[in-house]
Amino acid sequence: ARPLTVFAASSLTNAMNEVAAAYQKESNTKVISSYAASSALARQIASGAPADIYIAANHRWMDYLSEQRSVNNASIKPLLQNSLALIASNFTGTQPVTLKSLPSKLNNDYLAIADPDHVPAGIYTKQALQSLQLWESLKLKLARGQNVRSTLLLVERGETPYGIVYRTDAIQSQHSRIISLIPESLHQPISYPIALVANHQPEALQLYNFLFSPQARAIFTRYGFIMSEEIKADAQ
Amino acid sequence: MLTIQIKKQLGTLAIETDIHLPEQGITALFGRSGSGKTSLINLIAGLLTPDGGSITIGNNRVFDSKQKINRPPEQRHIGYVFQDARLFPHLKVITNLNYGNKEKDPDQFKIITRLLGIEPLLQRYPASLSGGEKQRVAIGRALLSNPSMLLMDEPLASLDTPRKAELMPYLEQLTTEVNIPILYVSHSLDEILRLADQLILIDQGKIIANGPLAEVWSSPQMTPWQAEQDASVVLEAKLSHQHPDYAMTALALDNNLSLWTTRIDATEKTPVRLRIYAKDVSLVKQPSEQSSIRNILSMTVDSIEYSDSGDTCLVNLQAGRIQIKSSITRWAADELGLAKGQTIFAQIKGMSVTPKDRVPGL
Amino acid sequence: MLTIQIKKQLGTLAIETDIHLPEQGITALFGRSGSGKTSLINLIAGLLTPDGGSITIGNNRVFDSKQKINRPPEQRHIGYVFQDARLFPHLKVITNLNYGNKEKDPDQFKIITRLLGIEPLLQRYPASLSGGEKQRVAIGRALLSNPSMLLMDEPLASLDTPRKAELMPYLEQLTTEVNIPILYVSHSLDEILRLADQLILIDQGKIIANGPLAEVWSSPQMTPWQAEQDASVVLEAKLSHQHPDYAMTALALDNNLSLWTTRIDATEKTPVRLRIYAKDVSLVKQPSEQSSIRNILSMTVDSIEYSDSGDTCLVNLQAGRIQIKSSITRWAADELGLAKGQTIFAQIKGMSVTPKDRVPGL
Amino acid sequence: MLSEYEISALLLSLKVSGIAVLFSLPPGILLAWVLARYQFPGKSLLDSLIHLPLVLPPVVIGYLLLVSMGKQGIIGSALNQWFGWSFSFSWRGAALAAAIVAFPLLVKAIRLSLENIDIKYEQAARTLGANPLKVFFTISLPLTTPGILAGTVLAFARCIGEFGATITFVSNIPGETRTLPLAMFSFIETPGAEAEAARLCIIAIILALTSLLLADWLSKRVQQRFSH
Amino acid sequence: MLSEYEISALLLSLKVSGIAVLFSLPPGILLAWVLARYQFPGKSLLDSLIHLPLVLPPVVIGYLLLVSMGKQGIIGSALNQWFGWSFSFSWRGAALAAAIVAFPLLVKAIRLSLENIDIKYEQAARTLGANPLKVFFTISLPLTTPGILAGTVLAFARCIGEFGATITFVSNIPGETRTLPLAMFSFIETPGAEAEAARLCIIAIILALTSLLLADWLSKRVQQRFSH
Ligand SMILES: Nc1ncnc2c1ncn2[C@@H]1O[C@H](COP(=O)(O)OP(=O)(O)OP(=O)(O)O)[C@@H](O)[C@H]1O
Ligand SMILES: Nc1ncnc2c1ncn2[C@@H]1O[C@H](COP(=O)(O)OP(=O)(O)OP(=O)(O)O)[C@@H](O)[C@H]1O
Ligand code: MOO
Ligand SMILES: [Mg+2]
Ligand SMILES: [Mg+2]
Repeated sequence: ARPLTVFAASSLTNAMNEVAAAYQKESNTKVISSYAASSALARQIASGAPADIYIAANHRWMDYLSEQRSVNNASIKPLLQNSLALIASNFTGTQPVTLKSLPSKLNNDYLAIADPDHVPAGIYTKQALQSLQLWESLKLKLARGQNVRSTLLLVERGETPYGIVYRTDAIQSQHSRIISLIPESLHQPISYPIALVANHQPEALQLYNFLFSPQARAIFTRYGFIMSEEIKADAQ
Repeated sequence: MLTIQIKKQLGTLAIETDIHLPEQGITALFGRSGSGKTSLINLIAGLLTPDGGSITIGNNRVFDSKQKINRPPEQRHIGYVFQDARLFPHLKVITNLNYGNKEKDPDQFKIITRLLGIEPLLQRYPASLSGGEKQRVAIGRALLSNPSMLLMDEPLASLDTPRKAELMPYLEQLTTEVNIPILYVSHSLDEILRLADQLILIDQGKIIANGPLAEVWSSPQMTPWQAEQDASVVLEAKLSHQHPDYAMTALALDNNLSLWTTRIDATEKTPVRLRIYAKDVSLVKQPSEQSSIRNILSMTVDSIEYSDSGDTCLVNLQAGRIQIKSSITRWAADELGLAKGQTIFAQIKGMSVTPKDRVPGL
Repeated sequence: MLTIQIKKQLGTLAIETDIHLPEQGITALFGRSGSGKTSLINLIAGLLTPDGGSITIGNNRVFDSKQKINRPPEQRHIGYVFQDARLFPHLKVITNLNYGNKEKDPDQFKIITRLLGIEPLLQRYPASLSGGEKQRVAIGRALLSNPSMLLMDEPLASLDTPRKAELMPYLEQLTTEVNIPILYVSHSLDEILRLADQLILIDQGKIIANGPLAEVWSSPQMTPWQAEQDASVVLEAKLSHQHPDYAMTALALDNNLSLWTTRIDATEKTPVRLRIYAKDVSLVKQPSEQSSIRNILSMTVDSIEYSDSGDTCLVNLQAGRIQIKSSITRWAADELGLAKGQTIFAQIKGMSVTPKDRVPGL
Repeated sequence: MLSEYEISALLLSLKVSGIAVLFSLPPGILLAWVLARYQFPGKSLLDSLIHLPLVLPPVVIGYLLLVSMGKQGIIGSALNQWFGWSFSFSWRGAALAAAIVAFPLLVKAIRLSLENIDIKYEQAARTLGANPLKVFFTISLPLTTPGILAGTVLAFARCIGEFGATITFVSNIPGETRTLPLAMFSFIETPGAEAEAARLCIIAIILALTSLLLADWLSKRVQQRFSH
Repeated sequence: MLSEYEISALLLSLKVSGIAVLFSLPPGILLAWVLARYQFPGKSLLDSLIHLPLVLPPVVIGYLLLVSMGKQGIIGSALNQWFGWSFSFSWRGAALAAAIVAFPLLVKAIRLSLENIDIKYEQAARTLGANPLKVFFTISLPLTTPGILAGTVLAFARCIGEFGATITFVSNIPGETRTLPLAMFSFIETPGAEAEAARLCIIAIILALTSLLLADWLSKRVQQRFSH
């Protein structure tokens, strides 16, 4: 049979690689992962891709697949959560900024965010800015990245002094620094839903469960993700 | 029979022909530069499509605008030697030669390459050949494709004199050996005279004269082509007998007149063609007793044409149905007191003779 | 003075020359197809680079391998008429003509286009021109660039006879009018004889003869080129006087011998060149009293060369330092009982004459 | 020197690009010839169609491929039913995507060469009894060799660099569809993996460079033959 | 008929692609000429460099552009200091990205044409006293017109389709850098927005098609002139 295949949003690349390696070691089952935009992966699964597990970066594409009955509806669960961070480029001076003072600090510069039209991170960013009544004043000063990585890159290269990206990416960035985390109350929860693909191999269930195990959790946490159960636990 | 009955407009030039050619022998196509010679043979070869009309080669109707027949070039079995050689640059000479050669007769290949002096070139690529070398290979290539008709567009123009002289007899033989008609474009009257049986004169796309060479040669349409110094007559004769001691042959003209020429190896009665230049004919009232000139004919002065400048004149002489011309100075004409009807001796110093045994029509 | 002292290896052909040409007049370059004529003029024009040696045009050293001089073609002021016309396909004829024309003298333009018969073509594009039309435009283009030397690679090969005859006198004039040397590649001995002052014979890349035309003409290197029927002598003479009544001119040869020719419009003492074909010379023991032949010279038989077949012979005749040849049949020779030392009358029926007043060297 | 991961991506890129170009050549040459030599109604349309993959962003091409050639696609399902061919999520799909993206370059280069061959050679061949097919194979095709080589390298290089259409059509599956650019993408997506991405970048460059030099050398050899 | 959003993207695409091709032409023709006519050490290297943008995935090119031509990039900061030029987040940056991606196509098409022009015309021009520069402008360049047109369309089409390098280098700013492909991408990434994406797709196709037909027509006119 073909190896177990995980289709995962590309922002999960290194965390997922490590988790897969750990699982492989433990269960002696080969796991391969395909990383691409959640949208591309969803369309591929809809057209019959040989995937067993799908991890999306937001609910829109998971909903799309569940409508198409391409995933096992019962298996849809939030796996991870993330939060947003305001970051500054290492090229930017160290004068104090906050989200609220951003519009006045930008002058002729842009604020890098993921594209609010379709990239999940961008959609959450937009919600947060709207909650803070900053959207209208910043709308025309946005450099929209095609994904979180290219948004981060704009900040790292000093093209924009500031940017808003996932905390997970911000933590690992060598060329930018986190100014502040954006309160999760300002936007819908950022969750990465997981599902078993409709025609998954039987062994996939085991991997699915492993992804929720403490061993996997340790890895995900190391990369800055928050396990969904923790959040729920915290809330309780 | 080869019938070419076509129209074609090319820019400002309108080509319009209605000609029939014998299915044997060489037909020369002659005309000014730009008169449409190349265009005409392109039409025959199928490289240009006529606007209307028909072309028939033997029994093979290759083009007919009414019946919507238009055979592609490769089905016309026409060999074409182009004005530019058009050797395939990526193929060696030997491969070029064999491109259209389906039978691959090694003897024929040897004969043709030797004759054209291209044996040492076989392994070379066309780019390194000189202009003349290229043209020789192109002639060989067309010959080796065993065509049922050959079109040649000034094939000798880029050859040097010895090669030309060498190739000539082969081209002459060509029609006797292979029974195919050749349409031969040339600017050289000498070449035409040696090779052609038929002559087509083309001017501005129209055929202005067409027929056996001797006929067209003496037609008024030909006059502009013959410079005064090249004025000549073409006569048809038959081989009469050989000289017992010397390598000379007597030729019988129409009316018991006879001329000596250097020996022709042919049987009696073989038809031959003579060209006698007016400048080779001198006139005397009384022939010398001992002269190196073998041919001295008693003739009657028919007319005297003075040149435009009036310094020289062309004397038309007659003996029975035979006419020749003599070109002399006015001074000599005055001294001889030439007048129409006068009898005088014509000394013919030289002539060119071509055996015409192959020509059925003449 | 034009000095060409170069070496160049081209495939198997090694070109090696060491020649000096006068800086005026026409020099013909003559040799077999593939002997390296085109390559040699390409070397002079700067389109090929010699392996070593030097080329000097006038005072202008355009190439010197030791001094590392190698002027690009555009700085050599050399006009080049190519074997293929090489008209620029995207430019109209008129623009082609003016491409190298810096002075834009409208008179010169008119004269040259009229002469070449290309006035009606000015607004056309080269692709629609016939082979001859193209070549005429190419000649015009080179002339209009006012070069200080002209290279012509078989420029007349694709022209028809009337155009050739029309162009000839102009090319003849060219050297008197513009004071530039012309190097002229041709396969036609007639052309060379009419045009050239100097003759270079090239064989397999080597210059085998080089010098004034008359000299090279009678050199043994020339023999293979002159078919028996074309055997001729070239004589230098001076204009003696004009005939009072007829348009005839007397020419004085070296030793009081004199010949009549059709009138030449030139002053006394003008040097002229004569070509007398052996086939135009007939021999008589006693001249006719009244003959159309104007030139009858008493000469001595110097030697008799029988042809390979033995059917004809070439009689070398002498009168003082003047030598002429007569080609007659063996039969006639036997009848005349020709022997060395015998006195006989040579009747010269025709000759070609070129005024040579422009040639300093001759 | 190269990691297993790199070797696998390199070999896959070679296979995918090689097969893509190889299979594009016959239809590419044919189309180039038809476009260069014949006039027919709809010629401009055909020409435009061939250029399409150039105009559309590769991601769109990948999407269209997924829709049409995927398992559920109109063409894809037919091909699968009739011939048992499947492009879905296999290196064959990657080759298809690469071939489609590179096709306009291939055709254009060959067509340009063909248009510059003087038809006088083709005419001469026909008078020697060769039908258009023989003329094509013995005259036009060999004379176009430099153009075909140029087109091949151009297309090969484009195939090596193809990313958007591939990842959208056949996903990013290690060993099957993860070619050099997709591997590069995976590293770029990983913070701090710039060095690994750069290594892959250099491998791709060397690969393309080698093929370029090879084609150059071949082309020179061919042209030298024409002129000796 | 077209929404404001579509018109803005269309006009921007036209501007960006037009400027990109226009500015690429002079260096492209020059490089093609040098590569076609001269032999020099490092020629293969130069040739390879020109091909590079073809081999690398556009996203990587965008990344490299950002590193070198961005505000803090080595070249970018110098240009900004000395000339006040800035490519960051402006349509100029989009044009630069498009130009670089399309450059190899432009050069290759022109070079192929130049290589097929018989040097005998250039030789003839030189014997008529024209220096290499005059020869280039009066003979080689006009004779290459069909090739230049072909290269221009090819490059223009490629520019119209350019996505990865643009979005990485200058991001996706409406009215400034959101060209047709970037607009298209947003829709494709949104579930259920396929129809909008298709509309943009068709606009891009029509744009490229029009330029193609225009070039075809121009090319025919030029070649007709040569043969009348
Ligand atoms: N496609 C065309 N469009 C316009 N005019 C043309 C075209 N093809 C040929 N011509 C014209 O037709 C005439 C005949 O050309 P052609 O080549 O047949 O002449 P030719 O008799 O072979 O001349 P030459 O002896 O110089 O080779 C020329 O004046 C030429 O300009
Ligand atoms: N690049 C080359 N490589 C090898 N051989 C060459 C090259 N160029 C010319 N040759 C050879 O040099 C010889 C001379 O060629 P060239 O064109 O100079 O002759 P030509 O005297 O002009 O002949 P023609 O009278 O036929 O035009 C030919 O045999 C040709 O094959
Ligand atoms: O990993 Mo994503 O789908 O580009 O946010
Ligand atoms: Mg012609
Ligand atoms: Mg030559």
